[in-house]
Amino acid sequence: MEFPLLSTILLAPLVAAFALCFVPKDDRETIRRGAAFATIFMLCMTVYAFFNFDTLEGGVQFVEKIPWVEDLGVCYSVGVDGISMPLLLLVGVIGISAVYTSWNTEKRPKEFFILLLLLIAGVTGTFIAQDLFLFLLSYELFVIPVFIMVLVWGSTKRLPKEFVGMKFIVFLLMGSAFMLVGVVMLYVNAYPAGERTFDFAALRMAGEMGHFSDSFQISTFPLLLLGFGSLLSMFPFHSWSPDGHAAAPTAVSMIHAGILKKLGAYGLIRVGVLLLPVGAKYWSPLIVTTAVMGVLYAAYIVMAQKDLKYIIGYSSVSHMGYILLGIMTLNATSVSGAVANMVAHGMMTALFFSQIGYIYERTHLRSIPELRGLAHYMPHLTIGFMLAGMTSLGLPGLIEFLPEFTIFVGTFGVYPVQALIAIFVIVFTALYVLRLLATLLFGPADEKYAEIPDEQGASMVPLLVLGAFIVGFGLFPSLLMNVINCGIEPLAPVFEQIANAPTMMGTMGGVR
Amino acid sequence: MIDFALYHAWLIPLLPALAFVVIGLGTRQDKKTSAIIGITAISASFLLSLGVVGAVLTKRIVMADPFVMKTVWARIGGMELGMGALIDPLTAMMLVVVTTVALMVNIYSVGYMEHDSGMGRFFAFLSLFAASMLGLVISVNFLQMYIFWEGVGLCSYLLIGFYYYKISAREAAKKAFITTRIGDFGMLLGILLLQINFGTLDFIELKTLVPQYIWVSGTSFLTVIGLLLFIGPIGKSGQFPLHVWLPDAMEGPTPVSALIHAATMVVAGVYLIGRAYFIFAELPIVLNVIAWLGGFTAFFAATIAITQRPFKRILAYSTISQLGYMMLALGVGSLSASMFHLMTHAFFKALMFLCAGAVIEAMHEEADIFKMGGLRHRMPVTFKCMAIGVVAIAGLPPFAGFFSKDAILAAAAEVSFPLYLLASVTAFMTAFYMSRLLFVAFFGEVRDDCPAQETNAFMRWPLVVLAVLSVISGAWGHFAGFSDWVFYGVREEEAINWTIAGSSIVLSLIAMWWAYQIYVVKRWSSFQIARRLGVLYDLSYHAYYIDEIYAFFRELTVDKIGRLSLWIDTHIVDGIVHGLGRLTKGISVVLALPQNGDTQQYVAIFYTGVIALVAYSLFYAVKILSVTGGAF
Amino acid sequence: MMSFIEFMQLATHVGLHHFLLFSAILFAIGLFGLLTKKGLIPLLMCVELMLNAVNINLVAFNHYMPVPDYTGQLMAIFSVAVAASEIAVGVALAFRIYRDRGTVNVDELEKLKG
Amino acid sequence: MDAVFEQVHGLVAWGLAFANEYEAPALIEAGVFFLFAGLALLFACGVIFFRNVVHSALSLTATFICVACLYLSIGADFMGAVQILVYGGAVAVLIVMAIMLTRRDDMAHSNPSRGLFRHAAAAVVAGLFLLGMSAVAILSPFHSAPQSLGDAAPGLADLMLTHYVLPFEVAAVLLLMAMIGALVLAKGADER
Amino acid sequence: MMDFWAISIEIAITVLLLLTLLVDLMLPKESDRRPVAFITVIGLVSVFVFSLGQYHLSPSETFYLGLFIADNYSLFFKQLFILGMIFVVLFSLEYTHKFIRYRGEFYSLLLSALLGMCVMASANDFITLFVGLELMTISFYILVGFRMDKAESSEAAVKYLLVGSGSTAVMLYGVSLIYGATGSLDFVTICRNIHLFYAAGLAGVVLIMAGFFFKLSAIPFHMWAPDVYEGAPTPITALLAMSSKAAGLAVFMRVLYVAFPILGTYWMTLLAVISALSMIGGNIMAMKQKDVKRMMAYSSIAQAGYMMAAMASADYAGIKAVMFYATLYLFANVGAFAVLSVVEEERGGTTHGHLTGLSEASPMLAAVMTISLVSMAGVPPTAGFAGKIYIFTAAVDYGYVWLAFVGFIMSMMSIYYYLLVVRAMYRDLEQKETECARSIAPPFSVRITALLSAAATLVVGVWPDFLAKATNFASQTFMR
Repeated sequence: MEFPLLSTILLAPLVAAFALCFVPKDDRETIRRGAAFATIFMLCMTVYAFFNFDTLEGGVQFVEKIPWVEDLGVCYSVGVDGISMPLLLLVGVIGISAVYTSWNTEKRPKEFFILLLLLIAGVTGTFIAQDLFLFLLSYELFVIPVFIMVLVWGSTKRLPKEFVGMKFIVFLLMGSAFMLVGVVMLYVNAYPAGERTFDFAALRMAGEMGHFSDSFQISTFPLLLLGFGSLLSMFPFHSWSPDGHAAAPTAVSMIHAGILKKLGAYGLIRVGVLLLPVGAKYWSPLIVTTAVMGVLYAAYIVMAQKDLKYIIGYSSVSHMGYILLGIMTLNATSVSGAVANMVAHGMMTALFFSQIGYIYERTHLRSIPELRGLAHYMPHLTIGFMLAGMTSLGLPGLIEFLPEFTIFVGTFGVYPVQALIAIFVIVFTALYVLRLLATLLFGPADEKYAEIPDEQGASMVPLLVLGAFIVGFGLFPSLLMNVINCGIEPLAPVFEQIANAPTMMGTMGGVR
Repeated sequence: MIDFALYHAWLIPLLPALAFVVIGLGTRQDKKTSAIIGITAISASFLLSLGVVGAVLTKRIVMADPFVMKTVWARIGGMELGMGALIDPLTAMMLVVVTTVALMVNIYSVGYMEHDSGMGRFFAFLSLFAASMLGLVISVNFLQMYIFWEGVGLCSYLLIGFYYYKISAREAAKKAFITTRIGDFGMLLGILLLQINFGTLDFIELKTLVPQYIWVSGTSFLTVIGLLLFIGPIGKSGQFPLHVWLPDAMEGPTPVSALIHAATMVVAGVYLIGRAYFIFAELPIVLNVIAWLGGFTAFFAATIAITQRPFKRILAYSTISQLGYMMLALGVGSLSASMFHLMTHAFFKALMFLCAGAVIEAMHEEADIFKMGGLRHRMPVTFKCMAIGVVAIAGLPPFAGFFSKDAILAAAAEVSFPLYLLASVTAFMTAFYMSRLLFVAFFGEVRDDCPAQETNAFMRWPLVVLAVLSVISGAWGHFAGFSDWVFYGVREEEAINWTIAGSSIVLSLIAMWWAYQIYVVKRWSSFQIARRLGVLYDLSYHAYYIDEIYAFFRELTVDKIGRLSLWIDTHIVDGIVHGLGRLTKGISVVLALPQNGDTQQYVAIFYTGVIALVAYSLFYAVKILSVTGGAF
Repeated sequence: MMSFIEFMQLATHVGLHHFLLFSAILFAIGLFGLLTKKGLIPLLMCVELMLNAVNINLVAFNHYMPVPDYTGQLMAIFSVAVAASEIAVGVALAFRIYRDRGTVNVDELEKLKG
Repeated sequence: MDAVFEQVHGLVAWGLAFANEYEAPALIEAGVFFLFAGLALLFACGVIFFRNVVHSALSLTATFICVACLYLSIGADFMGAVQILVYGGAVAVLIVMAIMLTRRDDMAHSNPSRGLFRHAAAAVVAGLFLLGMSAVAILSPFHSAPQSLGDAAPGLADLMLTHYVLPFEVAAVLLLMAMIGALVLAKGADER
Repeated sequence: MMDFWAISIEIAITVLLLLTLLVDLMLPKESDRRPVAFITVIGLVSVFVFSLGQYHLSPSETFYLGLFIADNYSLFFKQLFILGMIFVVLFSLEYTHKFIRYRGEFYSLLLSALLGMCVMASANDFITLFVGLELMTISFYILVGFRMDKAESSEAAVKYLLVGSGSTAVMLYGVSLIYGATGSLDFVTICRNIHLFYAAGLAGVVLIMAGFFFKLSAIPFHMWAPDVYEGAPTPITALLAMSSKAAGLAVFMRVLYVAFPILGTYWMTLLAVISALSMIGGNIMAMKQKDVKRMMAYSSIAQAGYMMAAMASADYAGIKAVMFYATLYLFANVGAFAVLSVVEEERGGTTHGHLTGLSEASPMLAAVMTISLVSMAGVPPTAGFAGKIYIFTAAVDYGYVWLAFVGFIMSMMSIYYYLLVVRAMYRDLEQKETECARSIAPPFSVRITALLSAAATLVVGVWPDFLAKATNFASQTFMR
C-alpha cells in the first residue's frame, strides 16, 4: 500500500487540534506555533501532491479506500482528481495564511486555533472525499467552528455578531436541508436496497445506467442547487454572505470566502452536474440568468458600500456568480474556467481579507472614508491590496484572468446575452476595485496611521504565500490548467450526452 | 548577432521584465542601482531590436510571411493558448520605436527623477511597462496581445498615479484604467467571438481562416467582431468618446507622458488594428467607421487643444488628434501611412513631451504656458528641440511629420474628399496650436520670477537624439522605402503628391504665421478673440464638458443604481430573510400559547387529538365497510 | 329508518352493545369531570371513573367472547391494581401540594408554562 | 291522529309479543342492567355535580358498587368482588382520607368547578368522544353470545400464575414502589 | 415452560432494587447514601456486561408461551436503558446529594422505572406491556415530584399524573376494543385476526397509538412534556427524554409491527402525519424557549417526530434507524443533561442566563454541551447526522419524500435554538456578567460521563459502522 498522503493531509489539522487541547491555555506561543506547524505541513504535503499529480494519467489519484459503514455502502474513500486537486492546494494555501493572519490573536488563542484547525480539516475532507457520505460529513463540519468563532472573535458592525452568526448558520443549513433531501433521493434511487452505495463513481455509474430518470433529475436538481447554491452565495440566496464576512474574524472570512463558497461550487459540479446532468441542463437557463443577475447586482451594491469587508463580501458574491455561470453553462470550456476561477478567486479573496484583517486588527477601522492614504506608511500592505485588487479585476498575468476568460469563451456562444452582461461587469469590477484602492491606499497621508507598523515577519506570510501562488499561476497557468484539464476531460462525454437535452426553454439550438 | 536577435526576440520583452522583478524585489531602495538595471535592460532590448530589424532586412522577412516562434502558454477546456514572437517588418519597426523612445526616456528619467525618493519604483514600473509594450508588439495572437494590452494599461495606471499622494494623480490613474477598461470590454468581446467562431486566436491561422470564412458566410458577422475589436483601440488610443482619460493622464511624471501617453502605449490601439488588418481590410463598414471616427477625433481634439493652457494638456490633445490621424489612415486603407505616422509621431511627440518635462521642471511645476515666456533665452537647447518638434508636427518639409502626414492626406484624398478636408483643417489647426504653444512659452520677454535654467545632461541628450530622429526619420523612412516593407495587400504608391503636399505646407505656414501674429506680434488680442467666440470658446476650453456629462451619467447609472441595489439588498432581500426569521419566531410564540400551564387544558387537547384519531379510524372503518359491504 | 318498536326491541335485548355504550357514557362523564373540576381529589375520582369504564368494557367483552377466556378480566384486574397505585400516588401528591401551597386546586398550578 | 294511533297500537303489540317471546330471566336481566347502569350513571354525575366533595366521594363509592353489581349480573363474580374491595373499599377510603387531610373550613363548597366556557368545551370533547365510541360500538359487528363460565376465580388464578406470572410479579413491584413513592411524597420536605 | 434465563435481566434489576432498599434501610440516617448510588452503578454495570452475553443467533427465547420475548431487539433496548441509567446516576451524584432528600428511595425508584422499561421492551402481549408501562410511568410520576424544595417539582408531577392517567385510560380503552375485536391480548394471536378491520379494531389501534404518542410526547399529545421536563429534577428530565421515550418507542414498534402489521397502511399514514406535526411544532415552539430544560422538552418532541418518521416506513431499515437514533439521542441527552445538572447545581437554574459564560467557566462543559446539541440537530460530524441519514433514507425509500423534506428542513431549522444555547455559553460577557466567568470544576463523575457521551457522539458520527451493525443485528432478528 502506498503512503496515505491524503489521509495524512486530512489528519494533520485534526491531530494538531487534538494536541492543542492539552496545551495550557496561556501558552500562546506554543499554540500558534503548533497550528502553524500543522498548516505548513499540510501545505507542503498538498504542494507535493499537486506536483506529483500525474496529469497524463488523469482520473482519481492518491486513492485510499477502506470500507466504513457497510450497511449504508459508505467507504472511507479519499482521492483527488483534476478538479479537487487544485482546490486541495487552495485549502493548503489559505490554511496557512489564515493561521498567520490570526497570529496575534490575544483572546482565548487556544480555542481559536483549535476551531480554526477543525475548520480547515473539514474543508480538506470535503475536497478529498470520493464518497458522498464522507463529503457531507465534512461539508457541514464548518457549522460549529464558524459559529463560535464569529461569536467570540467576530466583530459587530451593521448587525450584532451574535445575530449574524446565527443567520449565517441557519441560512446555510436551511439550504443544505434541501440538498440533503436531494442526496437521500439520489442515494435511494441509484440502486435497490442492499446494493446501495455513496461512492461517487458508483453513483455516476448508476446515472450512466439510467437509474436516474429524466423527470427525477429535473425534480431533484433544484434541491441540490438550493443547498450548494446558497453556500455558493447564489443570488438571491446570498444574504448570509456579506454579513457573515463582515462579522467574522479575519481567518474565518478568508476561509469562508476562499474555501467555503468553493465548496458549494465544487459540490454543485461533483454532485449536481455530474450525477444529474439532465436536470442541470433543464434548469440551466434560469440559473445562468440568475447568476448573471447576481453578478451585476452585487457589483452594483459594492459601488454603494463603504465597509471594506462588505465590499469584498459583495464582490465575492459577484465573482461567485461568474463561477456559477461557468458551471451551469455546462460545457467543458466553461466548467474548466469555473474550476480554475474557484482557485483564483479563493486566493484573491483570501489575500484581500488577510490585508483587511491586518489593518483592522490594528486600527479597528475598516470603513473606507476612515482609512486613507495607507500607502505612505505601509508599502507591504499596499502591495498586498494592489495585488489582490488587480487580481480581482482580472488583470492578465495574475491568476484570475485566464479562468474568467475561459468562462467567457465557454459561455458566450451558449448564452450570449447573459455573457455580455457578465463581461460588462468587468468594467464595474475595475471601477469599484480602483475606487477602493484609490481611497484606501492613495491620496494625502494621514498622521494617525504613522504609528502603525507595516506588515513584517509573521504577518507577511499570507501576502508572500498567496502572492506567490497568485503571480505564479498567473504567469504559468499551465501548472494549474493541466491539472484541471485532466479533471474536466472525463466530463466531456457527460456534456456531449446532454448537449441536446431539453432545457426549460425547450431544446436549445445552435450550441457549439 | 542578427540570427541571435531574431531567434531570441522573446528576450526583448523579457529583459525589462526581469529588470522589473529585480528592482521590485531587491533594489527598490537604491536609486542608482535601479536606474542602472533599468537602463541596461532596455538598452539590451534596444540592441536586440536593432538586430531584429537587421534580420528582417537581411532575411527579407515580409509582411505576408512573418517569422513566428510560439509556445503553448496554457491549455484549458479545449482551447490552446499560445505565447510567442511574431516578427515581421511592422513588428521590427515597432520594436525599434518602442525601445528607442523607452531608452531615451529611461536616460532622461535619471535626471528628471533624481530628487524623487520613489525613483527605484519608477524604474521598476518603467521596465515593466517596456516589457508589456514589447510583449504586445511581438504578440502572435489576440490573447497575448490582450494580456500585454492590459499589462501596459496597468503600468499606465501605476505611473499616472505615481505621485500617489496627489489626489488628482490618483483620480487620473483611476480614470485612465476604467476608461480603457470599457474599451477592453469591447475588445474582449471581439476576441471571444473570434475564439468561439474560429477556435483560434492566432494571427497566422486567422489570416488563412478569415478569407475562407468570408467566402462562405459573408462579412456581416465579422463586421460585428471588427466593430467590437475596434472598441479596444478607441479606449486605448484615446479616440472619441473614450479619449477623456488621456489629458488627465498628464498627472503622471512627464517622462511617463512622453513614453506611454504619447509615443508608445497609446499607439497600441493603432498597432492592434494594423496587426489585425487582415480582418479589418475586408470589412468596408468597419473601415469607414474607423476612418470617420479617426477623422472626427483628430478634428475634435484639435479644437480643444487650441484653447488649452497647461503645456502638457495641449500636447495631450495633440496626441489624441494625431492618433485620430493614424486611425483615419487605417480607415482609408493605408496601413503604411498610418504606421509611418505612428513612427514619426512617436519620435517628435516624445521629444516634445520631454521638452515639456524639462520646461515644467525648470518652472518648478508650473504648467500654464501663459505663465511662461521667453524661455528660449534660458533654455536654448530645449527650445531648439521643441521648435523641431513643432515644425515636425506641423508638417513642414523636410521634417518627419511632413512625409507621414502627407502620406495620410494623400491616402484620404484618394478615398473620400470630405475626409481629406477634415484632415486638412485639422492639420491647419495643429500647426496653429502647436505654434501657439511654442510662441507663448518660449518667445516674448523673460518674466522676472522665472526660475528656469537649462537642464542637466541626462535630460538634455535624449532631447537631442530625439530631435535628430524627428528631423530625419521622415525623410529616411520615405526614401529608404518604409512602405516597401510595411504595407498590406498590394504595395502602395510612394511618390509624393505635390498638390496635396503643397496645399498642406501652405496651410501650415498660414497657421504658423497667424499664431505668430497673435501671440508674438500681438496684432490681435487673443482674449478678444476668445470673447468673440463666446460659447465656442467655452466649449473648447472645457473640452465640450464631456467629463461633466460622463460624471452625470456615471452618477446616474452607477452610483444611483448602486445605492438603490444596496437598499434593495438590505431592505428587501435581507428583509425577507430576517422577516422569515421573525415570522418563525412569531409562530413559535403563537403555537406555544396553549401551553399556558393549565393541566386540564392539556387534557382537553390530548382528548381532542384522540377524537381526531378516532374520527380517522371511523372514516377508515366506514371506507372498509363500504368496500367490503360489511362482510369480512 | 328503524321504527320505535324495533328500537325498543333492540334496547331491551341486553347485549354487548349495551355495556359498551354504558361504559362509553361513564367514560365521557369521567372525562367531563376531568376537564371541569378544580380540586385535585375530584379529578382523581374522575380518573377512577374513566378507568372503571374501561374495566366494564373489558369484562363485558370477556363475557360475550365466543370462546371461554379470562384474559379480559385479568386485564381488568391489573388495571384495578394500576388504578389503585395511581390514586395512591395522586393522593400523596395532593397532600404535598396542599402543604406546599395551601390549596389542591389544579387551576392554581401555573408556575410552569410557556 | 292515525300515526299516533298506529304507534300506540304497535306498542301494545310489542308488549304482547315481548311477553310471549321472552322468558322472565331475560326480562330480569334487562331490568337489572338498566337499573344498575342507570344508577351508576346517576352517581357518576353526582361525583361531578355535588358541591361537597365528601358527597362526591360517597357518590363515587356508590358508582363503584353499582358497577360491581353489573359485574355480578354478567357472571364476573371475581371482578365484582375485586371492584367492591378495591374500589369501594380501599380507593374510597384513600380518597376520603385525602379529603380529610386537605380539608378546609367550608366543606359546602369544597368541590369547585371551572367556568362556563370550560364546561361547554368539556361537554363538546366528552360528547364527541362518546359519539365516537358509540359509533365504534355500533359499527362493529361483535358476536354477542354470552358465555356462562361459572366461577372465574380458578381460571384467573391459573392464568395469573402461569401465563401472566411475570406481569403479576411486576404488578407487585409496582404496588410496592407506588407505596414507597406515595409515602415519600407525602412526607415531603418537612420531615425533621 | 418458564425460562428464567429470558428474564434474567429483569430479575437482576429487581434484586438490585431490593438491595438498594435494604441498604438504604441499613445505612445510618445521617449517611449521605452514596453507597446506594455506588451499588446501583456497580450493579447496573454488571447487568450491562452480563447482558452483552445474551445476544444470540438462535431463535429468540420466550419466558412463557411467547408472552415475554427476550430477542436481540429487546436486549438492545434494555442495554440502552441500562446504559442511560448508569450515566444518569453517575452524573447526578452531586445533584442528588444537593437537591434530593430521599436519596435511597430515589435510586430504588430509578431502578423500578428501569425494570418497567425492560419489561416493556420484551412485552409481547398487552397485559405485560401495560404493567411494564405503568410501572415505569408511576415511578416517573413519583420521581418527577422528588424535589421537595421546589414547588415546580410537585406541580410537574401532578400535571404528569393527571394527563398521564387520561392517557392510560385511553390506552386501556384501546386495549379493551382490541380485545373485543380479536378476543385476545397476545400480539401474535392478534396479528392473525382479520377482525382488526372492525371499527372496534381500528379505533382500538388509534387509541393505543394515542397512548404511545403521549409517551413519545408527539404533537398533539405533547402538552404535558414541557411543563414536566421543566419542573422535574434534571436527571429525571434526562431519563424522560431518552429512556422513557426509547422504551415507548421500543414497545410501540413491537405493537405496530407484531400485533398490527395487517393494518400497516392504516397506521403508517397516521404516523407520518403525526411525525410531521411533531417535527414542525416541536422545533418551532422550541425557538422561543429561554429555559434549556424546557427547550429540551420541545426538542424531544421533535426528536420523537424524527424517530416516528422512520417508523412510518415499516421495514427493518426503519426499525434500525429508530434504534440507531434512539442510541445516539441517548448519548446526546446524557451530555446535555450532565452539563445542565452541573449548571443547575452551581448556578441554580438552567435558563440561557444561567448558561452564560460557561465557555469560560468550564470550556469542557461548554464543548460537551455544544457537541450534544449539535448532535440533536443532526449536523456532522456528530452522530445525529448519521442518524438522520438512516431515518430519512428509510422514509424516502418508502416513498415519504415529503416527510424527509419536512424532517430535514425542520432539523436544520432546529439548529437555531440549539445555537441559542451555544451562543449563551460562548458570547462575550458584559461588564456586569463577569461573575459568569467564575470557573466551575465539575466533579469527576460528571466529567467522565460528559466526556464519554461526547466522545460516543463524535465516534458514532464519524464511524457509525459499529452501531449500525449492532442495530442491524438487533432489528433483523426482530423482524425474523
